[in-house]
Amino acid sequence: MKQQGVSLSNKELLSMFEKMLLIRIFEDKIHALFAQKLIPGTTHVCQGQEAVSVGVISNLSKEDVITCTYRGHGHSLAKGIEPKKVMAEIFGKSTGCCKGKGGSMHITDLSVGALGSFAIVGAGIPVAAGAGLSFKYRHLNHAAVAFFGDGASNIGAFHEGVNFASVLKLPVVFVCENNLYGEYSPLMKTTSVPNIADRASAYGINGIVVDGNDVLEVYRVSKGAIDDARAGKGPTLIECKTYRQKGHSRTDPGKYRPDSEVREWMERDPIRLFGDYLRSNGIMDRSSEEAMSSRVNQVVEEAYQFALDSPYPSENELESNVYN
Amino acid sequence: MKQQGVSLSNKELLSMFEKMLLIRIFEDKIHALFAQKLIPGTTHVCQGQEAVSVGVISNLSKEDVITCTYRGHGHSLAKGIEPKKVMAEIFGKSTGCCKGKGGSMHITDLSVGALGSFAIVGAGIPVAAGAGLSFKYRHLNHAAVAFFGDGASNIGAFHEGVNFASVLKLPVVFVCENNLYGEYSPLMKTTSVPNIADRASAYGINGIVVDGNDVLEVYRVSKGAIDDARAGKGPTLIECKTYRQKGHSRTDPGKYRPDSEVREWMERDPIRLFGDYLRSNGIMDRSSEEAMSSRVNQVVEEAYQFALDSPYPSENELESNVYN
Amino acid sequence: MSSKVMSTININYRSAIRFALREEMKRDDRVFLLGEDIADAGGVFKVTEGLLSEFGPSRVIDTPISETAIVGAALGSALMGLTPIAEIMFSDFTAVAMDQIANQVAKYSYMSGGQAHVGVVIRAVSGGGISFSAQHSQSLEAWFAHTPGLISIMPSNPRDAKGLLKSAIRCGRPVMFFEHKALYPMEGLVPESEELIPIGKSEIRKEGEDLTLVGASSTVATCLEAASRLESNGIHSEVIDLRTLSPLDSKTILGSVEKTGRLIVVEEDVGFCGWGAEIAAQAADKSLYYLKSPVKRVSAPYAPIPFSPALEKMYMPSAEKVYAAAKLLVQGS
Amino acid sequence: MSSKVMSTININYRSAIRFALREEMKRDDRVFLLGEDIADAGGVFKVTEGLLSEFGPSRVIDTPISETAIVGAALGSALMGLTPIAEIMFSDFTAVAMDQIANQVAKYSYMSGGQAHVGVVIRAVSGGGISFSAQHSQSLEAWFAHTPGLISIMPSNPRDAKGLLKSAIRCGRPVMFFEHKALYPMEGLVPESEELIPIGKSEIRKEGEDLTLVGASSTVATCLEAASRLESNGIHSEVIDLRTLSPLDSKTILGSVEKTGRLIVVEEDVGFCGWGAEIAAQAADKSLYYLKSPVKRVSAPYAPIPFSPALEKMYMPSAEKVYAAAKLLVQGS
Ligand SMILES: Cc1ncc(C[n+]2csc(CCOP(=O)(O)OP(=O)(O)O)c2C)c(N)n1
Ligand SMILES: Cc1ncc(C[n+]2csc(CCOP(=O)(O)OP(=O)(O)O)c2C)c(N)n1
Ligand SMILES: [Mg+2]
Ligand SMILES: [Mg+2]
Repeated sequence: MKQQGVSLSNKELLSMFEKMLLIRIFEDKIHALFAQKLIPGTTHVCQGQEAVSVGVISNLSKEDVITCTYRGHGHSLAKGIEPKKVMAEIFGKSTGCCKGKGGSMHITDLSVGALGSFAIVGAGIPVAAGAGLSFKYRHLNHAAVAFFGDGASNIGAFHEGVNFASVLKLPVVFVCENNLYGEYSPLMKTTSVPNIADRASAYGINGIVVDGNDVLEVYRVSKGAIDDARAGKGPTLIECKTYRQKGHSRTDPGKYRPDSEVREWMERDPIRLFGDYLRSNGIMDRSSEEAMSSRVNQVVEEAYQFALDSPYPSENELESNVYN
Repeated sequence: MKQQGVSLSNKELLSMFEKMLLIRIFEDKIHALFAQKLIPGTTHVCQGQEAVSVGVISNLSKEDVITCTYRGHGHSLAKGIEPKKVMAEIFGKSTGCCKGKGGSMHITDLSVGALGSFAIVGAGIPVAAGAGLSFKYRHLNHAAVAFFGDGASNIGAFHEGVNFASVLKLPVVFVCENNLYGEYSPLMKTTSVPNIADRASAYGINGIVVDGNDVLEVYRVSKGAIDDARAGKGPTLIECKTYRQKGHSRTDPGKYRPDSEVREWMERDPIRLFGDYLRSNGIMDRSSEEAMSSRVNQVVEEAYQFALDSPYPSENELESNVYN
Repeated sequence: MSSKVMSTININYRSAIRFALREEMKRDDRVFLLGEDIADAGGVFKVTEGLLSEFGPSRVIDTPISETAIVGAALGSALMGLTPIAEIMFSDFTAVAMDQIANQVAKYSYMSGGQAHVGVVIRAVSGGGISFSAQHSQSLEAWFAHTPGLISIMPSNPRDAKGLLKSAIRCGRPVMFFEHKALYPMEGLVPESEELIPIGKSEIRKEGEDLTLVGASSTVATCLEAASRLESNGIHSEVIDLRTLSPLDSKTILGSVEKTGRLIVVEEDVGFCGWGAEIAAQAADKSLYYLKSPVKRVSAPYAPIPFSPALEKMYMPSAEKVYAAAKLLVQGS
Repeated sequence: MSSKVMSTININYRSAIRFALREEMKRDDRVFLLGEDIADAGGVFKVTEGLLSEFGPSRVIDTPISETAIVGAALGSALMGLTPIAEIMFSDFTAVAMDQIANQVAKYSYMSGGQAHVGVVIRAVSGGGISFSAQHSQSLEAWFAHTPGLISIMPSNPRDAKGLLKSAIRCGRPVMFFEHKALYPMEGLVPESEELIPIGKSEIRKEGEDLTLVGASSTVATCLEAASRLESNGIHSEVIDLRTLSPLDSKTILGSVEKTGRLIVVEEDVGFCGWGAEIAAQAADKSLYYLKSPVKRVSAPYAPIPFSPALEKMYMPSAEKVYAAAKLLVQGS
């Protein structure tokens, strides 16, 4: 890991690390709570993929926007939704970012530019293109980022959304998190190309493969693409090679994955890699790390308490918000 | 034009020419009848694109199948639907191949492997993949061919259908007839790549550009792809560069096209090119050409008379065939 | 319709829609159009003709043949505060964008706890009668009416088309605006001054005491024609133009049913599980004790739309069918 | 259900469906399965577990996440004489394949003048009650019932699930087979010997004279629970299990309504323009003079399905709601 072509201050680097830690600890908590049957419905956690959301979103301001998927807690936290609002939403409480009406698969907070978690595979992609269209329309140099999985690159909405953004030269970056699996199916079984980024050429745009567990690489590459988008050069497709450390959803243990594969990827844990980098470059020491860790733990515990203490939505919520 | 790597007997060559002539004269008749308001609904004629349907389909047997689009009279005739059944269908008569229930946009005859004209852009593509799947399933070395337009390559069904066939290695050939326009829009305005064949790489398959007005080239290239399909090597995407000599539909005069463009392409009329080749190589002389031409004219006139003389479907057809 | 004097112009349904688009685009520069062949070509039905030269290519956008992207992009731009008007060339093609329409656009507001006004207007060209076969002639309004979060509007005449489209553009909610292709040439008087026709209000086109005919879009004319023939037979029917299918103006409809005691719903759509069933069901619930005779529906049979003009004619609802049904209801034979 | 002695086994709804698939695949080697994660993983709901090892990868096919391709390929293979059974993991995802389902599969036979038996079975997992939010919990049966050319089946118990799925696979017509996710663990007796339950026939689950309750899929149990509570209050209700939504068994339903004079339709679906409206409308047409009180529908309110368990509970139909509505109908308060 190195800081090639990237100039981030120590403060910024530490803040990125803290974001990744927040996502990890948040997701670990969700995973445990779900296993204890304290969380209703389903959840899709993202441990192991923190470098993607944090690496990309660290390039964005509040005016820039993202769309993500049912596996969207990480992006939502990285984009700045308050952890307690995410947690309360996952519990279906009225204090959640969607008043408990959306849940884990639909985390949304327009006030920070998190346009939504889309639970239909691929559905967020054209929506991000539309947000990009609005920036171009208004001559704003903001960018829209669509996050989605490797499996999503097989669905029509991906094709149409990327092509649309390319034809209209919209300020959109398409970030594919290739975590090697779509649900229980290994990517290679259901996809006709080795790299999702290879599909970029079908739309006349750049496709870039990046190590998705190296947050600095993700930052660097996505910075280039986002800058291009802002500069009116149109979209880019970035493929981040990463790994879903847990199963697909709920309590799936992910037994269909070879042990060796899991082991190898655990060794390349993005937080471990980035932590090593920060420590070995003297940017983070044990005590600052511990302080950070306990701060983050506290944030997550507080979010949990907040969710627990919050009321469920009342009956008048049932038929409200159908239109707005 | 030359017969490179292609070994067709004179009889076969003449039969291909006759097919092209049949399509041309048939479509000219339809165009004229429509202008006279004798044909209900809408029609999409294919003059100028005859080399594609005839070039490709000359490689197919009756057991092989095709899907095509609303611009499907040519493919339907090339695949062997009787002209009078096509004509009667276009008139909405009970003797039509679909008993008058489908019309010009839905010409279908399963008995000759014409699985249908699909009026929703792209919809026939996955259906052809499914036919290919059935051949693989039954260990038959037949092939399925999907014909579609350049504009269709922008829709989700194209992406999903081609990817699906590639992942499952199905015996399907995807033939894009790039006639430079989707309705009234020039291709380059709505599509992000200069060659539709460039999209093949997004599916890990071969993409080939061919002169779609050179029937021998179309024959040769599609023969390779069809042979590959039969041999279990999976799908190919062939892009035939061609031109729609008439407007998009009905009486559209196509005024949005530059005169020079129209002129250039009229000079490269596929029937003229092939006729020149046959004459200059001594395969066809004036008298045999005239005989052929009058034969074809008679077939089309008879088809027209047949359609005129046929009855409309009776009331009991209204609610029959909902299931079969 | 109020009869106070106003200055009007005679224009067709197509122009009325174009006028609404133009006025709203002039009024509010967040309003823009996207769709296939709507800019250079002015639309397959020429509805948007001239708007490109007036508003330029950033506000009248030709798109690839990608209905999913069109609707998805409309949603994304609406979330950022714009008011996109997407054209779906034939409403049958809503099927290729159904996820974006029914799962994304329709549900966004609710799932997000009311965070956004989703001001997406989808203009979709519907209806049969011109031999365009089963994939270019459907009336699919019931699918959308059945999807909470979508407003469905079905104008029957130029004035309504204009006034309702303007309201749709301003309402900040997802709207399916169904334009009937056979009505495009229909002429009618439209006020010269701005008129906003309220969403969710039906209109009584003709008063009567003997029975209630409910139509929408193309079938309003069918009802009126039947009504005038019934009138010569001494049967006085009330004709209601739905205007908005969802939200439904149950009050006006049931009020009329309670007055007349008889109801026939006339829809171009397939009857089975269509919107006529909803109206009949509401009558059977709320107005049962007023009903003097069975509630009838004149709708398309359970079959796709046939191409052949001979069959299509039998397929469509007609004044004759309505007349026959009404006579039977009122006179018992 | 006939009470003649037969040898039965107790299995759940999920296994019953698996048994039907296995038996039909054994019987006819043209029958095959395709869908996402159905082979190696045995399906998200484990319905197809074990079938890969029994029938091999050519007959149990894992596909890309491409519902349009899945349904389109099913159609293509059916035209060539195979019998594909496509799994749509959540019926909400039918929206991304709506064109193939509603415009291609449903209309192929008609548009081609009856050239093919389109033997496509689409298994789709429907329904709410487990906090899967608005895009994984819907009951969209009315969309398909409204689309001529599709059979829609909604089994309420293991025996029906097995016997109806077997009939669906053999019928050579396009079938939407809705499996309710909350019913998968439901146990019940299923005959050991082969049973084909006819498509298009409802079943009277309980007889009664005071009112008719019509349910389908999950709401049959709701109706039965309400019925037993009503029974303790001296109200004898008849409970009809729809089994097949389209074609609808109007004869059985209206026969019951004409006997009891009262009707409540109980659907999990949104009420507005739902299938309950169709049944109510048929009653208001054909059985009007038998009706003693308003026709009621207990259905979902006009809103997407909320995530929060607290709200979802209010959203769903329940025995309590049915009970309350029935008491009001019969006793007037
Ligand atoms: C249209 C659609 N089809 C199927 C699903 C069910 N599904 C949910 S997640 C998933 C796998 C997606 O894989 P990928 O895109 O790689 O994302 P990941 O879960 O790995 O982040 C599937 C098939 C869905 N939500 N939407
Ligand atoms: C999904 C869908 N969207 C739009 C249309 C309307 N439409 C019919 S033909 C056409 C243009 C298609 O262009 P192309 O694929 O190049 O085929 P060509 O007509 O040139 O043969 C369009 C947009 C349609 N039939 N289906
Ligand atoms: Mg993945
Ligand atoms: Mg074209």
